[in-house]
Amino acid sequence: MELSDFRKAISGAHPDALAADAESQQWLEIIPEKWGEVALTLRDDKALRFDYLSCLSGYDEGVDGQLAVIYNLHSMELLQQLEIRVKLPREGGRVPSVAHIWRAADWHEREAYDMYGMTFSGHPDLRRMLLPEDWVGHPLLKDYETPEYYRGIEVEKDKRGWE
Amino acid sequence: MTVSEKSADNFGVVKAEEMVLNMGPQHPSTHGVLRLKIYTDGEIVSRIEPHLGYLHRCFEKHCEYLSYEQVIPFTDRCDYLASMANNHIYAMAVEKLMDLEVTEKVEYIRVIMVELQRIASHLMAIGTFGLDVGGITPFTYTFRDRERILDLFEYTCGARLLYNYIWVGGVSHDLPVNFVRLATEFLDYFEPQIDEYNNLLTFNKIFIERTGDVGVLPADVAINYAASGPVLRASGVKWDLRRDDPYSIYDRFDFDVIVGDGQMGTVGDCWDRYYVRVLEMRESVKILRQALAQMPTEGDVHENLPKKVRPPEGSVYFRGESPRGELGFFIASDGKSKPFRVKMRSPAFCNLSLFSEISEGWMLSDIVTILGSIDIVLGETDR
Amino acid sequence: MSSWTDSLVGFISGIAWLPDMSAGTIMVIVAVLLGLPVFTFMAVNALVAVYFERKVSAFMQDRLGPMEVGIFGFKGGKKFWGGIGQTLADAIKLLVKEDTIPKDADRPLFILGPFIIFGAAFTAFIGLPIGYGLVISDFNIGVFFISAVSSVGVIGVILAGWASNNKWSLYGAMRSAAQIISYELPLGMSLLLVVMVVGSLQFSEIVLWQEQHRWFIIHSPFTVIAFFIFMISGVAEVNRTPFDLPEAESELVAGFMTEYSGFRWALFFLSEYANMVIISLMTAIVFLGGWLSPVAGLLDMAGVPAGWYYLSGPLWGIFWIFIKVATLIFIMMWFRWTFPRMRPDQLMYTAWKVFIPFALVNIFLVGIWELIFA
Amino acid sequence: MAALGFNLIAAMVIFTAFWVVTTSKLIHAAVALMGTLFGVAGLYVYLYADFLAATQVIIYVGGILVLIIFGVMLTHRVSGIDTLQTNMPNRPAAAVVVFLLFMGLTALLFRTPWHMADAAPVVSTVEIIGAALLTRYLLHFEVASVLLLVALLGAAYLARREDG
Repeated sequence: MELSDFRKAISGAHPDALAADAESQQWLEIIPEKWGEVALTLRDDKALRFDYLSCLSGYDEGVDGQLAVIYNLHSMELLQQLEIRVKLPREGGRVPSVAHIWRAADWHEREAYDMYGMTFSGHPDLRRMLLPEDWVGHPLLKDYETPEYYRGIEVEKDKRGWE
Repeated sequence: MTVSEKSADNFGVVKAEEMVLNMGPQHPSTHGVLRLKIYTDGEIVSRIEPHLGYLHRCFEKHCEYLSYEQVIPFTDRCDYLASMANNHIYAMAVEKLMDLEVTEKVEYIRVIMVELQRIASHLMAIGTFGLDVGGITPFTYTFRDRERILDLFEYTCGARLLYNYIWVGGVSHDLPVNFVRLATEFLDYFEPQIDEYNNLLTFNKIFIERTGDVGVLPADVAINYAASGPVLRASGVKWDLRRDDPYSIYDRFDFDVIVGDGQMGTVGDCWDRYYVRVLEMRESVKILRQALAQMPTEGDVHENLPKKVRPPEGSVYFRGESPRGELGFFIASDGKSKPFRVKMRSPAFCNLSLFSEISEGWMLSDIVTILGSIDIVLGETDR
Repeated sequence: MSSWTDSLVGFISGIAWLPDMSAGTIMVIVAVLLGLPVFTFMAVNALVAVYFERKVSAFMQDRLGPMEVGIFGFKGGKKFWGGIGQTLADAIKLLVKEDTIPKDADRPLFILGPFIIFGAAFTAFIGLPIGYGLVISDFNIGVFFISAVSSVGVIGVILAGWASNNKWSLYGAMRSAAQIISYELPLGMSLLLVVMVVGSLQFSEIVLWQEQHRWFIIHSPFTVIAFFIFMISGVAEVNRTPFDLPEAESELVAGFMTEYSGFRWALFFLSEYANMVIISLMTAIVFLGGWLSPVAGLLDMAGVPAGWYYLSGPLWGIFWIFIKVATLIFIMMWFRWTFPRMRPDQLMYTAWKVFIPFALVNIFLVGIWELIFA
Repeated sequence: MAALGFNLIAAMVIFTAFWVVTTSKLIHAAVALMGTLFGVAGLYVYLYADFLAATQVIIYVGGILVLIIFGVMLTHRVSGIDTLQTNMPNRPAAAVVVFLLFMGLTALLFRTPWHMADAAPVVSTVEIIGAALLTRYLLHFEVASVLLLVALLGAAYLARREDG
C-alpha cells in the first residue's frame, strides 16, 4: 500500500484524526488527541497491521516551531512501512502513550521524555531514561542551556575543536 | 517500643522477605555499566528494573554540533563491537538523504568489512556468553579468532576497534594489496573453528541444561517489543533486513536466514539465541566468499566522495542489519552542513527492553544467562 | 601400624639427655613438629598447584600463561617453566596487601571464617597416609575422621559469607551450605561401600585389602560407578567448576569471599587447593590402590617374576600415590577449564535425584556381589 | 598434662555454653555452640570414644549446626546483624526451670558411682557400637529411624503446602 492508501484508511476510520498536511510529505501527521485511537487502528486493521514499532524519535522543529514525536512503523505481515508524526506545543505538550500497544514504545517514550520533556499520558512509568533522575532540563531541545553546575560540580564548557 | 512489639517485628511475619539486589553498574556479567535492580525471593527473581545511562555520552546532542562526516567517528563509539556496521548504516542513511550513489567496488568493500565485523561481533557474543554460564575457555577461543579479524581491519585501515572507515560516498582507504588472499586464508581457517566451538560449548550437556528452555521469548512478544537481529530470529521469525529489505548489494548474495528451531528446548530460548549467532557466522562466511570472488578489482574508492556533505532539507529513516539487529538512523536535515537531528535506533536498546519481561521467575544464575544471550553493548543502549 | 606420631613420641622419650617429660608435653612437642610440615606442605602445595593450574589453563586455552616472573634470575624462557616465580610473587603480594574489613561486617566472625575453613583442611591431613606408616596418625576410624573434619569447613564458608554483610556473599554462603551438605551424602555412601567390603575404617587396612585382592575401582561394576560418584561429589565438595556456585564469578562476583583481601583471602585459597589434595588423596587411597604400584600389578598379571622389577618399595609408594593425586588434580583442572557452571537447582537435582539413589542401590548391590563372589 | 588438657577442654565447653545463652546475637550464639560441640567431642576423645567423637563432629557440627546457622540466616534481615533476644518475658519461669534442672543434675553428679578404668581402653569402638546397635538396642535404633522418617515427611509436607 502507498502512503495515499494509508491516508485514506485512517481518514476512513477516524475522520478528523489527520492534521492538514501537504501532499508532498512522506509521512502522516496525526493530531495528538486522536493518536491513541489511530495507533490501535494501525496495529489491528486488517489492511494495515503495523505490529512492529521500528523507531520512535522526539523532534524539535526549532525555537519558533513545535515539538514532534515521530513513529516509524513496520508491518511484519504485510511488509509495509509508515512514518507518523504527532506535533505538540513546546510547553506542556501531551501525547497519548502507545506503550500498551507496542511495548517497544515504553523505553523510547521515556527517552523522548528525557530529552524533550513532552508528557506521554498513560505511560506506565514515565521517568528519565538515560540522564540522572535529578537532571534539570531536557537537553535535546534547541533552546537548551547547559547548566553551570550539576551537584556542585562545574559542567565543562570547553568547546575547542568542536566549533 | 515494648519487647513484645519488637519481637513481633522480628518474628511476627515469618515470610521470606523480598531482597533487593543491585547488580551493577560494576558487575562481571552486565557487559559494561548496566545496573539491574533485582527483586529476589531466595534464588528466584521476581522483578527486574534495568537502570540505564551510565555510559550516556550525549551522542545525539553532539551530532547537532558536528558536520555529517564528523559524526562517523561518534557512531564508531556507539556499538564499539560492530563499528563497521554503524559506519555503514549511518553513511548509507546520509547517502539516501543526499541521493548519492557509490561505486560498485565501494559497495563490495563495505559488505566485506561489515560481514567480517559481524563475525567478530558474534564471536565476542558467543565467547562472553560462555563466560556468563561459567565456561572460560570458549571465550579465549573466540577471542583468538576475533583477533585475526581485527588484524585484517588493522591491515586495511590502521585501526582495530574504532575504524572511521566507511565514509559518506566511499571508504577511507582502498583495500591493501593481498587483502583478498589474506581474507580467503582467514575464512579457510575460520570455518573449521566453528565446529570446535560447537564441540567445546554448544553441545555440552551442562551448557544445554543451562540454556535450553531458559528465558523463552515467544515470537509475538519479540515483535511487540521490536526485538531484532538474532534475538528476533531465534524466536522463529524469519526476518533479516539484508534479505527482506535489501540495501547495499545484499540482493546479489546467496545466503540463508537462520531462525531458531527449538532444537534443545523451546523456540526462542537462550540456546537458540546463542546458536543462531553461531550459524550466522557460517552465513557471513558464505557471503564473504561470494563477495571476495565477485569484487571488481579496478576502481577508485574516493570517486564519489562529495566535496561537501550538505543534504537538502528533509528527513530519512534508514535501517540496516547490524550484528545485534535493526540499526536505524533517523536523520533530519535543514539544508545546512550539520544535521538538524540524528536519532539512533539502537537494536540493543530495544532488545534490552524485553529483558525484564522474559527473565522474571527465573533464578539468579539464569538472569546472567538471559542477559548474555541478548548480547547488549552498553555503548549503544546508552549512546 | 606405626605412624609418625608414634615414632616421634618413641624417639623423643628415648633421648637420654632430655629431662623427663610427661606424655602430654611430648604430645605437644610432637604436634608442633608435625604441624609445621603440614602447614608448609599446604603453602607449597598452593604455590605449585596455582602455577600448575595457570599453565594447564593456558595450555587448554591456546596461550602461554605466566611468562615473566622468575626466581633468582631463572625465568624458564618460553618453556613450561616460564614465569616460575609468578605464584611466589603473588603470595608475597597477598601477604603485604592491605587487609580490609568492611565497616558493617561482623568483625569477629569475619575474622574467624577463613580460619575455620583453613583449620578444617589442615586437620584433615592428620589422618591421610601417603604410604605404609607414613601418616601423622593412623586412626582406626580414618575414613570417618576425614568426613567429620571436612564437614566443618562449610561453617567457615557460611560465616565468611554472612559476616561480610554483603548480599552476594550471603548468596554464596547459602549456596555453599546447601551444596556441601547435599554432596556429603553421596560422598559418604560411596566410601561406605568400600568400608563394607574391607570391614575397617582404617586407611591402611583399605590399602592392604587392595594389595591382597584388587583395586577398588575394578572390584566390581558397582564400584566403578561409586568411583565416579565419589570423584564428582568430591569436585562439588571443593567448590570447583562445574560446581563452583558459591563463588560463581559471573553471577555472585566472588561469592562468599567477595569482601576478603590479603592474607585472609590467601587462606581461602590455601584451603581450596589443600581440599583438592585431600579429595584426590582419598580417591587415590580408597579407589585407586593408594601407594600400590600399578606397574607391579600389571607385571604380576603378565607373569613377570617379582625379582625383575623394583617398582613397589616405600619410596616408590610415595611416588605412585603422588602420580595418582596429580592425575586426579589435573582432571579437576580439566573440568574447570572446559565445563560451564551448573545452576543451583540442577546441582541439587544431581545430588539428590541421581547420585544418592545410585549410591544407595550401589551399597545394596555390592553387598550382594560380596555374598556371591567373596 | 593430660589433666590440663582435659581442664582446658572442659573450660572451653562451659565458657562457650555460657556464651551461647548470654549473647544477644543469634549467629554468635550458633558459633559459640560450635565451640561447645567441639569441646564435647574432645571430651569423648578423653574417654577413648573416638568413633563417638567423630560422630559428634559430623552430625552436630557438620549437620545440625549448619542447619541452625542456615535457619538464622534465612529468617532474618541481612542488613541488620543485631538480632533481638526474644525470650525476656519468660525469665521468672525460666529461672525456676533452670534451678530445678541444675539441682537435678548436681544430685545426679554426686549420686553416680564414678569408676576409674582399670582395664586397658578398647582399641576399636566401631565394632562394639555397631554390634550393640544391631542387637541389644535394635528396637530403639529402628524406632529412632522411623521417627526421623516421620520428621522428614512432615518437613516435606510443610515445605510444599504453600504450593497447594
